[in-house]
Parts: sequence; structure tokens; C-alpha cells
Amino acid sequence: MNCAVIQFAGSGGDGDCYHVCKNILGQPVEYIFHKETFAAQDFDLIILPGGASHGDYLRPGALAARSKVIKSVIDAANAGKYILGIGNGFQILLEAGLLPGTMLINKDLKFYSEDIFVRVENNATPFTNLYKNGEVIRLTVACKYGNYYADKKTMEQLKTQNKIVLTYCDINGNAAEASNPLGSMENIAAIANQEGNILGLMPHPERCAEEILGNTDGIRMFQSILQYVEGGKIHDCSRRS
Amino acid sequence: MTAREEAKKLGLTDLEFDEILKILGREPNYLELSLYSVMWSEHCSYKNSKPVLKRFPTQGPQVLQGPGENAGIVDIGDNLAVAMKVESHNHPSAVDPYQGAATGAGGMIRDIFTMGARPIALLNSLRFGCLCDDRTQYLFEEAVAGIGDYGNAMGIPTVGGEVYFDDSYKENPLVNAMCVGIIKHDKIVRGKAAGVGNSVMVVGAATGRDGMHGASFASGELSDDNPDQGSPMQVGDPFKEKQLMEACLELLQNDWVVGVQDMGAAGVVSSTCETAARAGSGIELDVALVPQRDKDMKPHEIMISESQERMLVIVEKGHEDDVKKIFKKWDLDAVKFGTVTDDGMLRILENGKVVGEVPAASLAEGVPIVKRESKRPVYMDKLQIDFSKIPVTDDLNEVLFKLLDSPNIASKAIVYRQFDQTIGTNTVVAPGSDAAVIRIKGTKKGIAVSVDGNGYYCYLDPYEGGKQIVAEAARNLVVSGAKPLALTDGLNFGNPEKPEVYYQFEKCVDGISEVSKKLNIPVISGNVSFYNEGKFSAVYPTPIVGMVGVLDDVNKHCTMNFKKQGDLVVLLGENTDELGGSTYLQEVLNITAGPAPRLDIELEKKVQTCCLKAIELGLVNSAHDVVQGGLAVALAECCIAGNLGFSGEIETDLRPDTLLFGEGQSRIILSLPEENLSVLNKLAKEIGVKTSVLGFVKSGGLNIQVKQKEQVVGKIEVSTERIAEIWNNAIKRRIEK
Amino acid sequence: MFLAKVFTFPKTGVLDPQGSAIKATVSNIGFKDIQDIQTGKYYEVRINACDVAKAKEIMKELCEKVLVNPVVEDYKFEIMEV
Amino acid sequence: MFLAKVFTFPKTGVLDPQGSAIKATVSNIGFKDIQDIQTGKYYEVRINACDVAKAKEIMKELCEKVLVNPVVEDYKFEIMEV
Ligand SMILES: Nc1ncnc2c1ncn2[C@@H]1O[C@H](COP(=O)(O)OP(=O)(O)O)[C@@H](O)[C@H]1O
Ligand SMILES: [Mg+2]
Repeated sequence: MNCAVIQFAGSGGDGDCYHVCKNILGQPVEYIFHKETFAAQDFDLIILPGGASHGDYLRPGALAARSKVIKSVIDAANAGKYILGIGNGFQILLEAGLLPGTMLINKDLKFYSEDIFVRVENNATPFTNLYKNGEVIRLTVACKYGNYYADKKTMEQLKTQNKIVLTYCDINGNAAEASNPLGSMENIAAIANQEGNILGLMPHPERCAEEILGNTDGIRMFQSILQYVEGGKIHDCSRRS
Repeated sequence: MTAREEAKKLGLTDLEFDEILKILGREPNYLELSLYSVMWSEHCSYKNSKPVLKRFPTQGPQVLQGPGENAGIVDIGDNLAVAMKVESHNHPSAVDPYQGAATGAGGMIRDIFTMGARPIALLNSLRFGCLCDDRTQYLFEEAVAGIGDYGNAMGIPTVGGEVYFDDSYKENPLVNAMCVGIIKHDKIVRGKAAGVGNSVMVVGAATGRDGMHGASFASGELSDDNPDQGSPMQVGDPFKEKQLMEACLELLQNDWVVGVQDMGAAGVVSSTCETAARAGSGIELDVALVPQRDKDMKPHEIMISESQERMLVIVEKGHEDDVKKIFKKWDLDAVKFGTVTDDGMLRILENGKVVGEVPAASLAEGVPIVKRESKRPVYMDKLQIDFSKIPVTDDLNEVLFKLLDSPNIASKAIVYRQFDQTIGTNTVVAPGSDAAVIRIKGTKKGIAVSVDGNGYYCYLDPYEGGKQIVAEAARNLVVSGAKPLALTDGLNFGNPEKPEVYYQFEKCVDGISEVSKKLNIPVISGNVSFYNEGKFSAVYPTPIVGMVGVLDDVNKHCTMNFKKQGDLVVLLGENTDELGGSTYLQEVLNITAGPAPRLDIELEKKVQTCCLKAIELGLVNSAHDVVQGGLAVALAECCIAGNLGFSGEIETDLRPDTLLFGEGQSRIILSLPEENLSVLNKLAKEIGVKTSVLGFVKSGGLNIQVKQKEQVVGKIEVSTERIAEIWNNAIKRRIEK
Repeated sequence: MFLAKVFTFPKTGVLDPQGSAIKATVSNIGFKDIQDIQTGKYYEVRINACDVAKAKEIMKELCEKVLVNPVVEDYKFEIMEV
Repeated sequence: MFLAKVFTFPKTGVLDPQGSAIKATVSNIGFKDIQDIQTGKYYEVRINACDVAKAKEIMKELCEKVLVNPVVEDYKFEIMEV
């Protein structure tokens, strides 16, 4: 699986995604700088990493979504390539119009960095096929604008088309206000586009991919994509480092 | 106005003005005077502290760079090294806590990547007044947000820190930031302007009138009529700094880079004269070539502006375009504005015309050292009382609740939750245990880092307090499984012109030096901040120590939380008859009294050796040191962190409150499987440390029975749920309106 | 040269977490007469354009393409020659 | 009831990193005629007050105590009866 990690101006999580693809997943991976373009056929998976592109100025992801490289990302999306936006990467996808809705500031107006639980709502996606539906996993969030918002119509669509992929929950899988510290609508943690080849999620699976870091729940997301791309080949690589 | 009068207005003394006349052999012009005034301010020159700082041990086989550079560097093996430094931003944070704290973090980060190191962790040390005060709540929340937003946007995890609240900091909060970076031995860059004819460039942000005279501002007391507050506050631009960091780290891969220096306090002038002085060279520069943000800036304004996110870069002649190319990639300017010369002068031109000329070394190193008077404060003797007269509180549960509810002991999660702790995917132990542990990718190694201070102990007894903070920082690393290597200090004191304050300063430095020498943990960098005063008195003397240690196998790290029911809980070290300086006395009984707990360095060394060895041998499941709140609080913290309980009977000669809440030093609580006890005891015996079994880990609650001669003389019986609730919400409860 | 002053504010019905939080705080600290606070953004943009009509056109495009988040924000601007 | 519209903007000489970053992006994507962008905040505040003078007084206090950071920001407001 050929992976690309986009480096937007000010991206901070680019190295983390690169590390997971290369050293944990063992796949070829390249950085693509935001001033460059790329050809859709060169990659299977394109990751928009977390961090604070352009210092989160204007709105998180807003300025990065106007970078030169975005045109290539859109082309790749249209060509059916898998696009994964994590944290700030999710915000960029929203600002670029590749996913619907927007992110507001967290409900308590503060940056929020902690491990949280999410429930897998839809495992029939390229990104989640190694999880069980209803499974509760632990992931790390770290963001100030993770309060997902969409208008009524969009929300209806997301629901009827089953595009809500992960939701915040408590350790037993129950939705509760206390387990949604960011305040996002319908407890949304991750959504996919209609075609299903683009996923945006607020938590950071790349930070939960190694035993030494105390959590391997996130690696299965990357393995899911690998399995989808390469068909049936799954390796348990979470123990490698 | 005569030059002498002007000098006085700029804060230079008569003696200093005479020295300038001697150096120049003529009267300085206004520009030249401005340069001396900022460079000879306490903040830049250390004129009050230099002789005392010489007492620090700064050498050791592990030290690759000691004090004197932008940051200190210590070897961690495998051709890798760690760069680190602490810096204060106290006065700006009192004026605008958000921007003050943010730019403090920003300046600190620049010091690290200036050395060629990639920043991998941030820490901070904060002091505020009592949380019952509205302004304090504002300062606290804004400073935390400022540090968070800056570090978070930079993509550097904040992995540790400390926060204390005490009235002494009400008007003058303390905001210290610490940054840790990683570097290969052969990539270390120094701040030197060597090689005649080489080019001097300014890179990064344009220069504006921000923070004019900020260095002098930091060198005087805060007052309502401070004229410097009229100049614009520095505003941090973490996005630009992130670009600057990436550009610099890319630049520093090239061997035609001669030197790099952060433009922090006193911007252009400090960076040029310091790099020239280190290399024994001179620099000729033209201020008109410096990119400017504001209109009609005067030469002295350009020279002393403190605009953030700028660096000085010295490269071999002919490589200017290579520099520009790298910086252009990151959307930053790089402009040549000067040349290295061999005449030792800092020559300043404006559009080709000389407007000022002074020996570079005289600015950087020529300040007349001030010898300060030192006098033992009388309060120290007044604060000794007879503890036997204080009745033992009956309800020990209630005391424990009160202690856990003290903002100084309670969980600081509400603070560190606002910091990205895990970006970089290296954080093995995040904030919440004794020290943070960070793995070093590509090796089996890890490092542990901690920052510690105790202004209250230092107030009661500056020397013992100084000793204690080094011991505590080291202990925090050791309980995490790391061997301490080196420290960086941040020395926050009041007005050094007051003999009592100077005494506190000297004695704290002596205490730090003593333990640092004996434990072989040299001082490799640091910062001094004086003039931290409120209207009526100075802040508590508040030195802080940031320390780094190494774990050869990061998998063997240890944390404080109890892990398994049935594990034995063992105390390393001994309970002592010390109640002075305890949080129990101060916050529960409202008695401010010493003496602060004594530190026996030999004992401390043994306790640490034993603990480290036990962790390395894999004998223990948890380790936690006993500090504020004493044994009972330490046990409670192990229970809360592990969501487990503890049950034990402790036989003692001490008063039950002294046993439970006294803050005697050199104690560590371990939990371990019963079958490992004999090996631990043998180890402890060899090293010469006492061990005692306190009880065992169970579910549900914390039960301690204190016995004297088989008689129960006091007990604690509380549920883990209840104490966790108190401890978790103490700060939140106070700031939520 | 023209100066445009742009205000953005939350669309009707859209949550304004910042506004609600500020409102709650000010009520607690004694501002009893504050009924409601809404937060938005304010921009001052300087534009080179031959006339007001052109400046307006540029500003409209700038708002729609960059400054405003159409999912949650409405906006207004005023233009003056300077 | 009165409606106050409050704008804050950076004090003269104070850096506006956000404005510069937005300006850089819009130049990159082809807005050649945008000379400068400054960013500020905008608030709409509804106040119960007997008259304009009282409303003004409340607003001044609110701005100085809560909405505005006087170290780096200046502000203006307009009040109208609604
Ligand atoms: N308290 C101290 N202990 C050890 N070294 C110190 C101390 N204070 C300052 N130094 C050293 O003196 C040098 C100058 O410090 P400082 O002026 O704070 O740096 P900067 O120029 O980055 O602000 C640094 O190398 C620093 O490590
Ligand atoms: Mg500790």
C-alpha cells in the first residue's frame, strides 16, 4: 500500500502518521509538501495529519484547505483513493468541502487532551473493517475545535446513509454528555463521505498504535485500510516498533 | 539633557556610566546608551547573580555543553544528547498572562532549536496567588491557555510541570517554561560569530516596536507607573515559530552554518554582541536592512526591539542565497544585514552611515559586577515553634480530605488537559505520575523529565529548601525508573538590592549546589529572575529545578499507581519526627512554621539507589515519593491513580499526625508482589536503607491504623471514590463560578 | 484604496459556545442586565480597486471563499474609500 | 432593550499574526488587490437598561472587564434601541 502524508504549513502530526505507516505498518510512505501536487495513481492512502496548520488562524483547517496540494487531494478522492483526515486533517477536509459540516470550539472553550472512548457505529468501511460494530475502543483526543456541527439536513443524511462511523461514549459504550467533552453533535467522532472513501476523525489513532505508548486500539484502523487495499492480507504488527 | 542624565533615565547607574566612558574613551550617544542600558540590565547581564552562580557544579563526563550557551546539553549515550533550559516570563505574564506565558514558551523553544536540537517536550512551573481571588483566577486560566495554545500549535507535547498557589505570588505570578530537545552529538551548533567576512543574517519575523525595553522591564519591580508598559506587548505567533523551527533545523544540517542565536530579550543587540563576544570577533551591521514591521523605526528601536520569532544566523560568505532558499520554502524572510569583522567592535550603520560603535564584548560581558549585601532575615528565627503544644486532630479523615482538597496537592489535570501531551508519539508516561517518560525513537532508550520547586520550604529555610528541590526532582526521576543526569534551574527571587532577598538567593544556590554535587547531577543551564515583588513584599524565594534522566530500557519505566490487589506496600526510608513546613500545618491548622524538613544527602542517595535498582530488577509494580501532605497523601495518590485501595497498620513512636502528614524527606512508597519482598529487603540491606511493610493493596478504600505499642492511636478510613472525587475537583470547584 | 469592515456572526439557530460561556460568566460576576451575548469576528480589509463596485465584488468573493464559514456564519460588510 | 455592537482590533503596533497569515493565504490564491487584513472580534450584546446613557455605561464596564484585553486590543461600540 502506497501511503502519502501531506505536510501542510504548520502540521504537527505529520511525523506521527509517517512513523506509523512506515515503522508499524511496514508500508512505503512519502511526505508531500503543501506547495506540491501529486498524481492520484501514485498512492492508495492519503493522510491529512493533525496539528495546527497555519496556527489554526481564521478557523482550524481553513487556510490549509486553500493550499496548492488540496487540488491533488480532491483529484485523488474523485479517483476513489482512500483519504484519512485526523484531527486538524478532519478540519481541513471539512473546510475543503470533502466532508460536510464544520467544527466549533469545544463546549468549554478549552483545548482538550485526554484518552476517550468511542463506539464503532459502522464497520463496513475501508477504515474500520477490523473492528466490530458496537465495539468500544480507547483513543486519544487533543484538540480545541472538536465540536462537530452540521445543519439538520446534513445530519439526517449522515444518519440515514450510515456515515457516522465513530461516536463518543463511556467505557460501556453508552452515549452520555460526560463522555462527549468536546460537545459534538450526536456525539460524532468520525464521519465518512457518501462514497465511503474519505474518513475524518477527531481522535488520533496514530497515537494509539504501539504497546510502549500504552494503547494499540488505533493500529487496527490502519490495518483495516491495508487489508482493504491489499485484500485479505492482515498482519498483526502492533508489537513491532 | 546630558548623557549622564540620559543614562540615569535609561536605568544605568553612575558607576556604570563611568565604566562606559572608560570603555569608549568618549561620551556615548543615545543609541549606544540604549544598548548598554538593555545589555547591562539584570535580565541580560546577570550582574547581581554571576558570582553566586559560579558556585554551581557544572562539570561531569556527561556534560557536552554547560552554562553559557542558549541551552545546556547532556549526553544520553548512542551518540544522542538532550538539550534543555528553563526560562522565566514573570513580569510580562503579570501584565498580560495569555501573551506573557505564550511568548515565554516561545522563547524557550527557540533556545533549544538554536542549538540544533529538535524540541520534543515542554514543561512549565507556575505560581499564583490564592485561587479565592478573582484576578488570580484570571491570571491562572489565561497563563495556562497561553502556554497551551503556543505549545499545542507548535506540535510539541507538554509533558510535565507544576503549579502552586500562595498569597505571596498574588501580585507577581511566576511563569517559568522549560523545553527539552534531542540532538546528535555531531550536530550541535553554537552561538558564535566567527570567520571574518562571514555574513550576518536576520531570519523570521519582521521587527516592530514590541516589548521595547522588555529586558529592563524584567529587571525592575512591577509598578503601576512603569513607563515600559506603554510599549506594545509582545504577541506570540506560534505558526511563524513552527515555520522558523523547521527552517532552522533544515538550515542547521549544513556545515556552512557558522552560528545561530535566538533573538530573545534585547533582540538584535544581544544576539549580535553575544555571538561576537563568544567568537572574539566583531560585527558591522546596517539597521536599515533589517525588515521592519512598523514605520519610521529609529536605529536604537531596531536594535533593542523584542519582536518574537526571529533568529540571528551567521553563515560562510557566499551561502546567503542558500539560506534564503531554505527560508523561502517555509515562507520566511532571510536578510543579510551585517558582516563578521576582526576588530571586536559592534559597528552600527544606518544606510551606510555609522551611527554607533562599541566593543561587542563590553556589551556582553563588561557590566560592572554588583556586590550585594546579604543578611539572614529575622523572620526565619521567629518561625520556629514547639510542636508538642499543638493538639493532635481527632478526625484524621477530615485532615486527609482537607489536604486532598488543597489546590497545591490536588490533581492538576484541569491544567494539563489543556496541553497536547502525546503529539510526537513518544510520550510513554504522560503528566499525572511523578515524572514524564519519553521514548527515543530508533533506540531502546527513554528519558524522564521533571520540574520541581518548593517556595515555602525555601522561605522557611533557603538552604534546606534549595537542597530539597534537587533531591525531589531526582527522586521523581528515580521512581520513574530513570537515572538522573543533569539539571537546569530557574531562580525566581525578589529585589536583590534587599539584603534579605540576596541572602535567600545565595543560600538557595548553595543548597542546590550541595546536592547537585553529591548526587552528581551538574547544572548545565538556567535563568535568573529578580525583582519579583508585590506592593508589600517579595514572592517566596522560588528556585525551580528541571531535571532529565535516562532509562537504558524504556520498557522498564515505572509509575506511581497501585496496580494489583494483594501487592505488598513497602516504605523505603524512614518516617521522621518533622512536622515543620508541612501543608498540614500551613493549610489545615493555619500555622506557618518551620523548620522545613531536613535532607540527609547520604540517606537520600541510598534511598534513590535502592529504588532505581529495584525498578531495574523488575521487583516493583509501582513507586511514588512522599512529599507534600506526607505519607497519607502519598498513599491516597497511589490509590486514586490506580483506582484501588490500601490497608495497613503502622507501628510508630511518632504522633499520628506527624506520621501521616509530616513531610520528612527521602521516603519512597513501593508496591510489589509478596514473593519479591525478600529480594528487595536483601538489596536494601546491602545498600543500607531501611524498609518497612506498610500494608497491602486492596480494592475499595484507604484504611490506615496508626499504632503505638499495639494500641490504635489514630486511623484513616475512607473510600477511594470519595477521596478521588475531592482530589479531582478541588481546583475546578474553585474556579467555576 | 478602499477599506472594508467585515462582521461575521452565528447563523440563526447555530450554537455559539463562546457567546453562551461569556454570557454565563458575566451574569455570575454581577452583570445582571446583560440579556444575551453573541460572538463573531471582525476584519478590516484594505483593497486596491478602481471603484466601490469593484471593491465590493472583490470583498464578496473574499468573504465567500475565505473569511466566512457558510455552515455556521452570516456576514455583512461596509466599504469606504480611504 | 438595547443592542450594542462591539468591535475589537489590535492596538497600533501590536502584532496581528492571524491577519498576516490570512493575508498571505489570500495572496497565494490569487487575491492580488488585497493590501492588508486585520483581524478582530465582534460581539452583539443585548442589554436591559432604562436609557442609552445607562446602556453605554454598562457596555463600557463589560468591555473593560470582560470582552477586551486592554493590553493588546482597542475597541469601539455602537448602541441602538431595539
Ligand atoms: N541560574 C543559572 N544557572 C546556570 N546557568 C545559568 C543560570 N542563569 C543563566 N545561566 C546561563 O547563562 C546563559 C544566559 O542565560 P539567559 O540570559 O537566561 O539566556 P537567554 O539569552 O536565552 O535569555 C545561559 O547559558 C544560561 O544557561
Ligand atoms: Mg513526586
